[in-house]
Order: sequence, then structure tokens, then C-alpha cells
Amino acid sequence: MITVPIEHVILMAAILFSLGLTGVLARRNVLFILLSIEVMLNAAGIAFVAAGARWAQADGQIMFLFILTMAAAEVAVGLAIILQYYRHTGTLDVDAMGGGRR
Amino acid sequence: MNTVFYISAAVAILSTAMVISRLNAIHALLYMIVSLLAVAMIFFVMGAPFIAALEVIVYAGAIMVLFVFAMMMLNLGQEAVERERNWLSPASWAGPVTLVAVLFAEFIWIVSRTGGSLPGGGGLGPKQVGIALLGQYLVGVELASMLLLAGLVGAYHIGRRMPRTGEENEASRAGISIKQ
Amino acid sequence: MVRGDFFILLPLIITGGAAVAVMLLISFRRSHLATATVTLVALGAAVISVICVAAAAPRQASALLILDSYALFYMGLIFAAGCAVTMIAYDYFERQTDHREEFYLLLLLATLGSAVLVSSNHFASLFLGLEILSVSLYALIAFHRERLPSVEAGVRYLILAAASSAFLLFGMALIYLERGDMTFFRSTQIASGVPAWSPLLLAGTALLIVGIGFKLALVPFHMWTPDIYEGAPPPATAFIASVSKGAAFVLLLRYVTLFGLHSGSVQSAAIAAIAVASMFFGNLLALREEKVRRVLAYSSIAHMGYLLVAILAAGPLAAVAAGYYLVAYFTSIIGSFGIISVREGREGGGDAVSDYRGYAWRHPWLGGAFTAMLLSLAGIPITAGFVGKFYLLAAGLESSLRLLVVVLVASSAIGLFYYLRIIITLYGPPEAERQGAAITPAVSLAGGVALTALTFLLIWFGAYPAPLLRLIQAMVGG
Amino acid sequence: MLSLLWLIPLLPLAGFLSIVLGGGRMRGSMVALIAVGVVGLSAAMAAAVAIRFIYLPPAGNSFTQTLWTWIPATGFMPEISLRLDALSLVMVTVITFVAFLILLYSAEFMGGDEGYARFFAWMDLFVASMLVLVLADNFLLLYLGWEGVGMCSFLLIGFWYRDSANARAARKAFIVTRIGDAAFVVALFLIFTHLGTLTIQEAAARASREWPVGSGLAVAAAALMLAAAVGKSAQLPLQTWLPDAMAGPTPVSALIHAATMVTAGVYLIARANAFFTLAPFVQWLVAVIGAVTLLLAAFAALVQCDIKRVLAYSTMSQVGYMFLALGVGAWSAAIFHFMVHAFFKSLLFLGAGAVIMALHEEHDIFAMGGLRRALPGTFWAFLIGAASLAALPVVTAGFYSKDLILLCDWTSKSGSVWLWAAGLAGAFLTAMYAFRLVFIVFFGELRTKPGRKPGFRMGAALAVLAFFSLSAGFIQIPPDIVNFSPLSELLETSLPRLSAVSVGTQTEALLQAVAGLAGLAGIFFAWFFFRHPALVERLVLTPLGSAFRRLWLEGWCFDRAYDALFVRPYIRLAEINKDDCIDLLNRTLARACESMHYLLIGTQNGRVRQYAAAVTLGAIVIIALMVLL
Repeated sequence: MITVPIEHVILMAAILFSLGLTGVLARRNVLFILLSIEVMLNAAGIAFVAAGARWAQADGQIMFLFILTMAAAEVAVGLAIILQYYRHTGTLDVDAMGGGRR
Repeated sequence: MNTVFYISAAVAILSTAMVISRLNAIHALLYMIVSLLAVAMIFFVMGAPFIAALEVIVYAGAIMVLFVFAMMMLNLGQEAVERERNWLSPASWAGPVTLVAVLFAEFIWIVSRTGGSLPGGGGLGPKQVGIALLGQYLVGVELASMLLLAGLVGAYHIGRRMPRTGEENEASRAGISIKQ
Repeated sequence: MVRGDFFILLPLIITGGAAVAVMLLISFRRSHLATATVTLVALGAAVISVICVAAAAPRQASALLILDSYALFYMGLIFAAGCAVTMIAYDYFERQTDHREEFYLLLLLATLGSAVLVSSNHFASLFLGLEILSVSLYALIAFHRERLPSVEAGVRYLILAAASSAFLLFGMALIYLERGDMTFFRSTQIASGVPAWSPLLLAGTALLIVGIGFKLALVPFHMWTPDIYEGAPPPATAFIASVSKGAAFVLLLRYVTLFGLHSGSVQSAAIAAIAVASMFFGNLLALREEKVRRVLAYSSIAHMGYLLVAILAAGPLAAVAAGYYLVAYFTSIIGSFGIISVREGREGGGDAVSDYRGYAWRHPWLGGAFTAMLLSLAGIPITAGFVGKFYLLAAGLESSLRLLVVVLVASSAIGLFYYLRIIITLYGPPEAERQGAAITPAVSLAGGVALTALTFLLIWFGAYPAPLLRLIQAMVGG
Repeated sequence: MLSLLWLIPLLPLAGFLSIVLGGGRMRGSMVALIAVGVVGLSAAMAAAVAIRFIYLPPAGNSFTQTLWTWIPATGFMPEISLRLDALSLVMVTVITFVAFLILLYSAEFMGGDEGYARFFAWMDLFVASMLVLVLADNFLLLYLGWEGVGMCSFLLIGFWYRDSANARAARKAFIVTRIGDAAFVVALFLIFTHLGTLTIQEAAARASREWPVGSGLAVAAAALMLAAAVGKSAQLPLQTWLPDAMAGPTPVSALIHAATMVTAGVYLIARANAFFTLAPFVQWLVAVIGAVTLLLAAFAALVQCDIKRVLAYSTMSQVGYMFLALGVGAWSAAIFHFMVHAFFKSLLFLGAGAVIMALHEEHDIFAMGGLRRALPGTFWAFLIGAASLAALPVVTAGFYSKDLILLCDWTSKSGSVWLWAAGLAGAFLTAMYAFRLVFIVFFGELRTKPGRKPGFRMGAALAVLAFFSLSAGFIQIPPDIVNFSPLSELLETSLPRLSAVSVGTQTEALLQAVAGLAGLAGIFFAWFFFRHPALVERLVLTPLGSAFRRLWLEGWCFDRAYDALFVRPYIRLAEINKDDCIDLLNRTLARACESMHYLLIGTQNGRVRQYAAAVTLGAIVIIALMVLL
């Protein structure tokens, strides 16, 4: 098993999290945004597993399991909503959405 | 082993960077799978083999396949890539990157003030995880089933296709309900 | 898990079981009335079960949930609110498109998630409760999948809620990394030899606040509110505005109370800054807004800001004040959206303030009820909202949070403007073509019962607060 | 029985609510049934409570019923509690009883009006508010009733709001009484900050303990309450709203502007007597205001042409008598006069209403005349009312109450011969204008043919009120005739006894005779002038006569004086000062809020990525705040 400093693992998770966040902020395609959110969730999962490994507890891995569950449920509903959005508008551009102060 | 970690981490970070910057959705998805595999590797070397397997099976296997299905249904072609190219001018990256860079700088500052290392040792296999999961986390498992139920019902209701005409499409844009 | 755990979890088991039962019912026979009835009965049974299990409280059910009187009180409130939303939804969907039964299924699941949230004592249950709530809400918001605004609102909420969940998760991971325990109590208490606030713990708490703050729509995580309130079906909005926010607030209050927030510390300064910003931004944003739902969305931002004063005041009176305010807020906001829903179902048309011109003349009962709700939201005496605000002020003054109290009063004064504007419009001269075109009946039985009960409670809690106050003192004050 | 006290104000309130909520769907007869029925029930309850109270007095001769505490908080316990003692008992009984009769009368009188349901809703609300006012155990609840009756008065004066003159009159009444209300609020703050309680009895006890007689605080509290009373009771200098308030329907004038609301000031002073005892100067002022008002109003009543305005000035004058009594410490005499006045004045108003109705909304007395044969029932009722008003000796109730006040002015330690003389002169003038009215309206030749005659419900109300206008005096007969005074004995359980210099029975009898003679002389002069119109003509045509006539007709030109002194300068000042710094500040604030709104609303542009960016920014800022600071 590895013996790297814990902060390296966390740093790596933070980098993934930041990349995912960048994707959410920068992409206009909803599909990419959803993908970026998955990256963020995955990063949080890494942090949990690392934390669990640090304390030699199973709790971190279990939290990852729950994150996995949530990601599955969310992607299912999310993709369904995105498909509907595409059917309505013919685009995946989030900036094309109306609303705000119309 | 530590080298494996650093290599996997580098692969994960690079492929994730590719995910968020690709123009073609399928390419991005493939990079995402690479990234997930690399992360699975990291889990493995951190002493979480069970989670590593799940990362491959569920995340890379199931959830990503959902994305593939969605993309097939959307049937995005070359013009989609062109559109993405228009949307993703270098300038459009400036704002998000700056914002996230600041957040990341804060993370570095925080992490740099943290000590401790991984204990090494044998890690925790499926058995320990299973015992904890069906022991003190039993309520959590039940709640996770409810979460999946919500996802299932939600996806079923929203995703159902309905026959519609162009006129109704216009009406729906205006937010007017369609009376049968 | 032992038998006692099953007993104390009865309210949650009933709600979860009802969700499964409704699913089976739908698969056998689609009947709007039957589905709504089962939902209503189940939620009513959940309220009763809360009373039944109260004797066994407090009890820790596995590591994840704690069912103390605090949790049970808010659970009861959430289930009761669920009942009201069910009745309003029945009134609304009775005149809507097909496949409306899923709404109740999702509503039950969302209620379950909120109930888990208020009783959670562990990051895992916090996360699961929050996500059950969120995932159900995505579908509830986009429920009118044939209407673009509804779908758009779903996309918005999906992106923002999922992203903020990621923040929340990352924060929890950081706290876990620092403390090695995920139960609220042990992750907040200071063990010997450990510095009280390490950077990691602080950063984790900050990210936790981001996640919860998003659900509460506190500034600067508030921006989703108007668009979602506007796009979602009105009964779903009623749920988001009341139960979803209330549950998140209850959780935050529990967590922060465990920390023991010290006035003058950076943590409380950060929360105070959020509170001040929320109060001002919410009221200022609503000031000249033309759409009623958006006005209420902005006002809800301000209301959550008011509630933060109770968190900062920290004390027995503050807990009671928060409880009273939440009850009052639930009553008025569900009632308001109930009337919006009834009106939209019957009259259709836009949601602009001007569309309500003369509404009170066409439907005196509904107009009067709406007036009462708005007055309560504005905090006018003889309504529950006034008493709630009074206690918030008292709690704030007791902890000598002078600045916050001044801001609360000043921003409420700004808020009066837009509430009164709607009320005046309600009683304005009706437009010529609308005159005499009153549609009868103005409301169905279910909706009528719900709205009458809410109005009655509103006045009761405003004129005779003592019984409710005693209950809250007994449940959350001790 | 006493524990059902809360039902008395609740019943009319319930009536109000049911009419408001369901009035649109009810038939008129149903509305009337509810409105009159609840007040009738309330009156029956009041009667039952009164019997129980008199024959089985509760401990301490008072009964406090705490219903609930509104918002419990440390140091401030606003309790919703009612207090029944002799004073409130008399008030409640009279109010419910008179209100019942007036509502019964209105059920017929208002028939066919398009605002029938609205009228009864407001009337019921008024009765409920008035009952809250007199039953309140603390100043806060009393103030609630006080404002409630003010609001109902406003709504009912402007009942026929389509005529802008009525709306103006309503506004005037509201604004003028507002001046007094504002003083009342200040008095409440003063009492609460210095005595730490708003419970009336407790505050009075603490004040008597802690404040020396004549101390600044006591004077201030009493003076502020006097200002409130003066506004509500239309006494000098805030009396100008009452004549204009006659724009409302006649039953409204009878109930609100004669029998009940205008005597709220009298009730307030009697209720807060401890404060006035502590401030002898203010109490003396009460007497002086009463004396001056009663004289000025009586002169004004002499020349009015509008039948309701005569009665309005008369009300002012009679309330002046009550103030006169309060001022010399004759608390129970004031309440006695309130009771009697409630009967005969509402009788007069209702009689006037019957006349007005019969003559198709004619208010001018010179267009009436000779109605004695055409409307015999109304004539007799009106005559009895006028006789009671004029204090016709022995047979009328008005004689006993007015006589008691005059006697108290003479005998009280704080009384004086001047106050007595003013009261006596007032008695003479009262008799004169009362019978001037009777003669002009009912005698002489018939000028207008009467139409609709009062039916059963109006007739019954008139008959009952006429009966009480005659007989109500017998519960308080002066000792030199028969020693029978249960009312003052009852009232003295809650109000202080008059500290009087004892005078012999012969002096008393002499004073009575003088008072009686003054009344008779007034009636004689009224008859004399009525029979010799030429004499009146000549008198009026003299320069002095015409000047006085004009002066009196306009109620001593107070309106004009106020207009010139306050209203116009104020408006001019306001116009000049339209953009003063305070206004500027307000407007700047409003503008600032508005521009902030437009600034912020720009962020709500629907761009979900910007929303996400805001979340990120928030995370950055919070982490920075919490970690880096």
C-alpha cells in the first residue's frame, strides 16, 4: 500500500474538483455540464476514500458508495430532463434558456 | 507503489482536463472513462479494492453508458462540434478559470497547513465494508434505495416521450398548457 | 437495529412505505383521487405516528439518525405541510394533464428526504436525506414536461443543486479527514490536544454552509429561486418554499448549535454577513418585481435571512423563535402558493401582479385569505408572522445582536412595500372584461379545506400564540 | 355566569365576521336577523351578568377574566383580559341595550339601501369594539377598542361614500380625533415606561404610590389622557368634527355620535380617575372645558336649521355636562348622566330619523312643521326625549341626572359657584333649543306631506327608549325627595366617592327648584319666541343679533378659525416645504432602494452559469472569511 502524504491525495482531489467546476462554469452544453458535475462528485468521493484510508475506517468507502448511488439517480433524472429540454428547443445550450427577467 | 499513485493521478488529471475541454461529446466521454479508470487505480493502491471495482463497474460501466445512450438519442453530429467551437472561444474560459484558480489557491493554502499521511497497511477489503454497510449504515442503505426510487420515478415521468406537433411546441414555449 | 429503533423510526417507515404503496397503486390502476387519498392518509398517519413515538424520544436510531423532540417536532411540521401541499396539488392537478399520479409519489419521497434531514445526526444521513429531497425535486420542478418553463427550471435546479451538493460533499470529506468521525456530535466537539479550529475544519464547515446555503437560497446562493419558483408547478413551489427550505434550516440550526457559535468569532461574522446580505438583497430584489411568484421567491430569500438571526442569537429563546417563525412561515407561504395554484388552475393567464387586479372582488374568500397570508409574510400584527418576527427580534435583542436586529427591522420595512402592492392590486377595480366572469366554484373541496385551515391557523397563531408557544418550548426549547 | 363575560364582545364580533364572509350571499332579512340577533343576545348576556353582579357581587366588587396572554415576553405581558366592575357593568349594559334597540330600528330604517349588509357589518364591529373598550383590563386592549370605534365611526360617517361631502366629513372626524388618539398613545408610552405596566388598576395603584400629587408626570399623563378624551368626546377645542359627522345615516348618529362613542372620553377619564386625582389642575381643566363646551354648544344649537345638527350640538353640550361632573370629582354623577343621555339622545335621533324618513330626506326644520297630527307616535317619542333633555322636573330622567351634576358642582370641594352657574345657564339654554325644535317641527302648519311612517320595529325601539328616557332617573333620586340611590351606591364600589361639603336639605331643595325653574323658563321662552316670530325676526335683524346668529350657526366659527389658523398655514407650509430635507431624505432612501433593486435585478438574468459562478464566488468568500481571517 502507498505511503504518500495525505495532502497529496487531497490536492489531487481538489484539482479534479476544480477542473469539474471549471467545466460547469465554462461549458454551455448541458451535457458537458452534467459530465463536469460527475467529475466534481467523483473528486469528493476520492476525498472521502482518502479520509477513510487515513483513519483506517470503512466509513469513507461507504460514503463513496452513497455518492455513487446519488450520481446514478441524478444522472438518470438529469438526462431525462435534458432530453426533454432538447425536444422542446432543439438545442443543448444553457444560455439559450429563457427566464430571468423576461 | 507510490509511483503508481502519482502516475495514476497525473493520468486522471490530464484526462479530466481533456473531458472538460473536448468539443466532441463522445471524445469527452471516452476521456472521462480513462479518468475514472485512473481513479480506480488510485483507490486500489489506497487500499480500497472494493471501491476500485465499483468505480469501474458502476461509474465507468453503468453511469457513463447512460450518457452514451443520451448522446445516441440526441444524435449530435459534426455541426454540434462546430457549435461547441463557437461557444468555446478562449475568452470564455478566462472568467471560469480565474474564479476556480482563486478557489484552488485557497485549497492549496488549506491543504499545505495539514499534516498526516496514509497509514499504509492492508487497507479495508469488501468484508469490512460490507460489515459496516449492513451494520451501522443499514438505515443508510434503505435510504439509498429510496433515493434510487426517486431517480427511477423521476426519470420515468420526465423521460417519457409524448407525441406533439409543431404548433404545440410553440404553445409550450409560451408556457401555455395543452388541453387534450 | 433493534425493535426500539423500528418503533422510533415509524414516521419514516410510514412515509417510505407509502411511497412504495403509491408506486404499486399507480402500476395497477391510475386514479388521481385514490393516489391523492393514499398520500394524504399516509402523511396524516405519519403526523399521528410522530405524536405516538414522542414518548420514546430521544433515541439514537443506529449511528445515522437521532429522533429527539427537536427532530420530531419539525418532522410533524413537515408531514403536516406535506398534507397541505397534497390537498393543494389535488386541486391543481385535477384540471391538468394526464400522468399526474407520480407527483404524489415524488412528493412522498421528498417529504421523506426532508424528514431524514431534520433527524440526521451523521453526514451520511444528511447527504442521503438531502439527495432524496433534491432528486425528487428535480422531477417535481420539471413535472410539467410538456411546458418549456417547467423543464428549463428543472435544468437550472439540476445543475445548481448538483454542483452545490458536490461542494457540500467535499466539505464533509474535509471535516471527516480532519476529525475521523462523521457523526455531528463527535465531528464538532473538540477532543483534547486537537486545535479547536484547524484550517481544514474551517474550510469544510465553509463548504458545508455553501451546500446548505444553496438549499436555503441565502445570498449569494440565492439566484436560482425566482426562476425555479416561476417555472415549477405551484404545488411543487409551495413545497420547495416551505418544506425543502425549512428542513435545511432545521439541520443547519442543529449543526451550528452543536458547534456552539461564539458571537464575535469569524464563523458567526461570516454567517452574520450572509444574513445581512440575504435580508437586504431579498427585499430589494422583490421591490419592483412584476411577477407575484418571483416576488415571493425574493421575499423567501429575505425570510431565510431573518431566520439566520435566530441561529446567530443562539439560546433557548432563539430556538423557540426559530420554531415559531418556521411554523408561521410554512403556514403563510404554503397558503400563498395554494392560492396562486388555485387561481392559475382556474383563471390561467399570467402571473403578473396586474393579473390579480380585482381578484378579491371576484373571489372574496380567496382574496381575503391571500391578504392574510401576505400580511403574515409582511409581519403585521394579529397574524402568525408578526408573532414569529417579534420573537426573532426578542431573541436577537437578548443576545444583543443590535446590528442584525436593526437590519431586520429596516429590511422588513422595505418588504412592506411589495406585499402591500400586491394586496392593493387584489382590491383594485377589476378589469372590464373580467367583471362578472367569476368562475364558480372558486376552489375545489380539497383546496378549500386546506386554504381555510391554513388561514384559520394563521390567525389563531397570531392572536392566541400561547398553546403553540408552549408546544415549541417543550419540544425545542429544552 | 360571570365567566361567560367574554361572550358579550365576542357575539357582535361573530356577527360582523359572518356578515362580512357570507353577507354577499345572504338575503337582507337574514343579515338583519344576524346583526340584530347577536347584539340582542349580547344585551341579554349583559343583563344576566348584571343581575348576577348586583345580587351576588364577586370578591372585591370586580371580576377579571384573563383570556390569554397575547405575546409573552420578559417584561411585557400583553394580556387579553376583561374586567367587569360597576363602571364597566353600567357601560356594558347601556351600550348593548341601546345598540340593540338602534339596530332593531335600523333593520327597518336602512331597508332597501344597497349597502345594507355593509352597514350592519360595520355596526356590529362597532359594538364589539366599544365593548372591548369598556371591558378592557389594560390600556393596550382599551386602545384597541378605542381605535376600533374610531375606525367604525370613520367608515359609517362616510357610509354613503359616493357623495364626496360625506367622505370629507368622515375624513375630518378621523383626522380631528386622531389628534387625541396620538396623545393617548403618548400617554400609554409614558405610563408603560414610568410605571412598567399597562394594566389599568395596577398602573393606577402604582401611580398613586409613586407619584406625588401634582407631580409633573401625573400632570402629563392626565393631560394627555384629557386630550384623548376631548378628541373622542368632541369637547373644546377638538369639537368641530361632530356636527359634520351627521353626514352618516341617522342610526349611526344615534349610536356612535350620541349614545356611545362620544362618551368614550368620559369613560376614559372615569376609568383613569386616579391619574386625575393626582393632577388637580388637569381635573379642574376638565370641569372648565366641560362648562365652556356646554355653553358654547348650547348657544350654537339655538340657531341651527338642520335637525341633526341641533342634536349634534346638543350632544356636545350634554357631554360637556358629563365633563363638568368629572371635573368636580362627581364620577358617578357623570356616569349617571351618560346613561340617561344615552337613552334620551338616541331617542331624539331616532325620532329625528323617523321624521327625516317621512319627509323624504328633508333635514331643514323650517321645511317641517305641524307633524304632531301626521306622525303622532313620533311626536310623543320626540316630545319625551326633548323633555328629558330639557330636564323637565320630576317626571323625566334628565332632570335627576342633570340636577345631580348641578348639585355636585355646588357641593363638591373642587366645585365653584361659577361652574354651577354655567351648568344652570346651560340648563336654561338646553330647554330652550330642545323645545324650539319640538315647536318648529311638530307644531304650526303642515309644510311637507309626510310619506312613509315608522313601522313596528322602529316604533318599538322608539317606545322602549321613550320609556327609559322617563324612568331611568328613578334609580337615583335625590335624598331630599326619597333617599333612593342604588346606582351611585353601585358605582361607588369602583369609583371614588365625591368629596363634598355637606349642605342642608333645604339648600339642596332650593338648588333643585332653581334648576327646575331654569328648565321651565327655557321651555317658556321657546314657546314665547315660537308664538312671536316677528320678535325673533327683529332680534335677528339687529346688527348684534345677526352677527351672533351667524357666529352660532357656524358653531362659533371654530371651523373657520382652525382653517385660518392651522389648516391653511399648514398646507401652505407643506407646499413651501415640499422638498425639505426630511422629504429629500425619504425620497433619497426610496430612490436608493429602487436603484439598488435595478442594480441587483440585473444579476437575475436567467444565465445558469452565472448563478453557478455566484455560488463559486460565495464559496471563495466564505472560505476566505473563515479560514484566512
